[in-house]
Amino acid sequence: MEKKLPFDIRAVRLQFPALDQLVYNKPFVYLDNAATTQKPRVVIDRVKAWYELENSNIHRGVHYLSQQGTIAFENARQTVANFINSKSSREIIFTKGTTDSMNLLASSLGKLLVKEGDSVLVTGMEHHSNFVPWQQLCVERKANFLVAGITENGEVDLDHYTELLEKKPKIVSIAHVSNVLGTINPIEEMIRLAHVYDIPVVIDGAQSICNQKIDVQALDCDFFAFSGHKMYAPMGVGVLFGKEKWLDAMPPYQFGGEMVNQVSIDETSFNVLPFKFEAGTPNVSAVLGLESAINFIETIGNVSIAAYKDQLIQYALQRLAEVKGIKFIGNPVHRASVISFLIDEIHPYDAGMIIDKLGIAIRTGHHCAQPIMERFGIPGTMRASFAMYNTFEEIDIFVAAVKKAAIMLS
Amino acid sequence: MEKKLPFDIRAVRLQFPALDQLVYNKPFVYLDNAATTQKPRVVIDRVKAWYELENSNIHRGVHYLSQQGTIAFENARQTVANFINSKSSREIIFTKGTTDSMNLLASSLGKLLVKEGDSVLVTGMEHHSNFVPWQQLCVERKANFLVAGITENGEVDLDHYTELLEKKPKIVSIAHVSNVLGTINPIEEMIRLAHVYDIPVVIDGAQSICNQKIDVQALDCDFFAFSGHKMYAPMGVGVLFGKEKWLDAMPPYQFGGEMVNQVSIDETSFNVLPFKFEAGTPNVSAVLGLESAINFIETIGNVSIAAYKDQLIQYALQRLAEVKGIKFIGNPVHRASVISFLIDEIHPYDAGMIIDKLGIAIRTGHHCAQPIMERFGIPGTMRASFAMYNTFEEIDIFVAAVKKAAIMLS
Amino acid sequence: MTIEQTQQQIIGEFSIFDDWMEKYNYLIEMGKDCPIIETQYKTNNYLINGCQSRVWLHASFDGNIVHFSADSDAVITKGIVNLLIRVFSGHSPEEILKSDTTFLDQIGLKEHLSPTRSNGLLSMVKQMKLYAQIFQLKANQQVNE
Amino acid sequence: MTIEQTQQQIIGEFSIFDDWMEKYNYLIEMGKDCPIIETQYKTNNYLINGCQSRVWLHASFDGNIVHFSADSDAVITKGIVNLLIRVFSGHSPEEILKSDTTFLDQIGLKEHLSPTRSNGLLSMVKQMKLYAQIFQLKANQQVNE
Ligand SMILES: Cc1ncc(COP(=O)(O)O)c(C=O)c1O
Ligand SMILES: Cc1ncc(COP(=O)(O)O)c(C=O)c1O
Repeated sequence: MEKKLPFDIRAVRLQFPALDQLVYNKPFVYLDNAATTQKPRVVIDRVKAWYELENSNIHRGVHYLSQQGTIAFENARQTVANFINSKSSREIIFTKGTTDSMNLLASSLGKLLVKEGDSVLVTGMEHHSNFVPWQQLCVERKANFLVAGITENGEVDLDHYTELLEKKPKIVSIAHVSNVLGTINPIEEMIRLAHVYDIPVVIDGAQSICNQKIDVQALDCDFFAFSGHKMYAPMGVGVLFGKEKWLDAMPPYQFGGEMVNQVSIDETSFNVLPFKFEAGTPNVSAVLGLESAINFIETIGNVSIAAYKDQLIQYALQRLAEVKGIKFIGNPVHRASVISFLIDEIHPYDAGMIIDKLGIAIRTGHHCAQPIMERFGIPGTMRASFAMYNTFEEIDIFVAAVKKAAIMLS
Repeated sequence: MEKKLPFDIRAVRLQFPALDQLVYNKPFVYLDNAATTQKPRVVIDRVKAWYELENSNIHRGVHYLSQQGTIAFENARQTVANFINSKSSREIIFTKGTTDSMNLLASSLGKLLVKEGDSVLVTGMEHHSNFVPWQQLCVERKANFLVAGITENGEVDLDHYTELLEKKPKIVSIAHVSNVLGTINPIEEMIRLAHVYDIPVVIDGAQSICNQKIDVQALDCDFFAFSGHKMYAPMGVGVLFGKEKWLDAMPPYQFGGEMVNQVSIDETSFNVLPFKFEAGTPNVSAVLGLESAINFIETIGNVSIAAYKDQLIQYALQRLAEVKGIKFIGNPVHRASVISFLIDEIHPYDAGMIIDKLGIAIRTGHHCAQPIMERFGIPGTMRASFAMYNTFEEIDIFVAAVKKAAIMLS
Repeated sequence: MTIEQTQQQIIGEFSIFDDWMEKYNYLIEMGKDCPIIETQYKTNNYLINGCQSRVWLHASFDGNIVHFSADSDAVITKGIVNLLIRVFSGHSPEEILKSDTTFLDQIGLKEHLSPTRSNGLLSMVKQMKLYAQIFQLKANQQVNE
Repeated sequence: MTIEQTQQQIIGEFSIFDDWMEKYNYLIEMGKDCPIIETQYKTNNYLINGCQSRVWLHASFDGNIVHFSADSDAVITKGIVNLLIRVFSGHSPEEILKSDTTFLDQIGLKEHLSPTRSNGLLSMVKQMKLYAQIFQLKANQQVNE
């Protein structure tokens, strides 16, 4: 298996301590990257260094560590702003993760825009985190929950989407990349179509953030949400980008701590952006880890990573096609590093257990996206998903395991 | 300065790497523990080990690391349940922190109980995180926001509290320990009084959790919230304990991920406790770090730590009393490890800057508790707060610094 | 055969396997073989929802003996379902209530009964015990009447 | 004296201090000395809210020259306020707009102008520039009329 590689994979792998272990006495193969990625040494060290030397509660503290921590935290915010090319770090809100970001929006943007009889539009391939918050908002407000259909190939039915836009929903919220099908949605086009009616568009970028360069100004999306832990950063931090005009108009989501300006028994006024949306002691260690992850990604290069992952995906698709009875769920024209499949009548849980015993981590089940399971009339899928550190050899091991499971189970 | 110490302080200090550094070329003295505590080696190592070997997304994964991670995570939940003596780990919800816990309650318990014309009762010494969420809930619902008065000594005016209870508020939410005054509120009594009217009581335990042994069954509180980072654990994790009957009755707060059971376009059903309240990928590393912190605390012993901290407080009060013009804000009979004070007309920010330059971290300002500042007619205080690793020598250094600042500024 | 004896028998059967593959092959065979529930009971009423695989369980009681039948959509799960039925079905509520599932530990399948698996098996065992309890109550009531 | 000259003068004054204590003592002296705002302007209208200390700022313009006066409730902050007034007050809008505050770096007080300090000083500097801009606009309009 020799291919021209855009960077030194072996060197990159060495940066990820978790990859270098045996599972059931077999070399560990990690293909559950859409669930969470492993962390490079620099990220782990950054978190450690914070707790060993720098730890303090930031903002409002006059003492040295608190000042230094505040500066580091706000620098990290700027790093995130640059990473996705947002105009200002005021547009960057730190949250717990994508789910937290989406709930913030459903609550706060929902309060601002959605009234009885209005509607909200999502697609049929959303992760529950970008589906249920909007659905429940609609239930609460007696609004209509519109769901754009999905084609047999696993792409958004753009005709249906356009049709639903004519109902002038107050908010559109769509996944950039499906965590089940791997589909890269044509969000530039979808945003443009929604903006014809001046509808704000929320992008769930959980799966796209480490698959391609994101430029929120070029996309012209109104909001963009992602999780640190899916882009080589620590758990417990996510980002919500929002255009300043929206964030300014929106009411706060949670109350307490830094987000407060003046409090008296009778009334309370709130802080400016971005603090208005950050209640409570922030997870500084995770934010600094996220900054390290961004630097790590940028050192290798977004474009190189995307190119390499594309090679992996093409190779995996080609090798998996050898498996008798395999059926890919979703055959999108543009696919990011996720492949879902089934083999004949084999239950994905059965196959998953056997593949696990061979030291390989894939995910089985509905991947928190039951509507798309319903769409395809299946209980779940097997899903392999790739990161910058995966190799062609690992795909070979994985395909051999799939074949073995298929034989055992049929 | 020789006192009989309940444990080996020098040995304990060695466990905290952040304490062993110079700030402005002076030995670092950390007295900002009410804002956040430093972390012992075992906690830092636990987080590191997670990312180096164990990292994966838990729940629902069939593969080895995901299974092991899930077991570790649920064991940690049981550790927390035991730590505060709750009946079942189903009553333990992991949140981002106390602020997140309080916002969850104000939203979810608020939806369940508070209607137009109802009322909610807090005290005048609450942190904004246990004040503003309830205040804003009342604004939204057109409910009455009742605030129990504070005496000149900095204790809750129990007569006023009892009087307000007669208005039958739907919820009572009170701090166990004031983060400004250090007051330990008589919450057993306050809970008992509220329960006469069957009113559920929420306890903000952010400042008490590492000051004394908490037994939620003995207290009979309905909810108890705290933050990991204030009890030697990592940032980014908090706990909300709730009696099962309440948590069962309450609607979910955030939607998505593990908290969902079945989703279709038309409706969604939710998972059982505790998962119902945990949307999105949890911060596993911080939860495991919290477990390590609990084990660390229990090895030294809650009672020993409390006894030692009480010695520190008594010594600090006695030494500070030497400072000419000093005025303690709050003179509660029962005080946890927090002291707030002012010196004559000196602005706390001025003093704080000078004390900082001497390598000592204290906090100045309103400590996110403006209502109590208003009560005492002051813009802010200087606040020193103590942890198990502080020493009598540090208090001497601190008092010398306060004296120096007082001289420079008067 | 008592519950204990059946368990020992199963432990014996599994003792000849050298590795997990042989064990799983055996489970798969057992899972494939048997239609162990009547179709009329393979409905939502009898469904135990695991997130990963689903289990249907039906129980009947003739006054002395409990009969279980069950099924699963995943074949390895069904293999274990089959073992559980073989062990517990055909015994009195008392016997069922005082026995446990440690035989699964001994044959190295304990992990499948972990609460983290969400394959329906743990809930199935709980449900079987619950049935036994209800039937015991019923039987006692009849005796007392 | 030009703005640049005043800044150089202040740098000279501070160059004789050996350590932060002497510097702070000097700031404290400067902070104590001067009643630098008329009480009629020490109201919420002129308040710049820092979370830690508060600053009041008033500006007037005689067509050529901007006059600033200011105060703070914290004495060290007030010392720095005093420096800023000494530097910027009494100059034309043009001069104020093209100058900067790097002299504070050079005397080792840069940190006080950090956005993390929330002492009102950074906002004060911004506000002074804003006044200068507005006055410049006014002056230009009058010329054009
Ligand atoms: C597309 C998509 N959206 C949202 C989420 C939720 O992310 P998190 O669990 O980090 O909140 C995920 C993660 O599984 C995802 O893949
Ligand atoms: C009494 C009290 N309640 C709530 C909080 C808020 O905690 P967190 O910032 O961890 O959410 C604090 C912390 O400052 C506190 O002292």
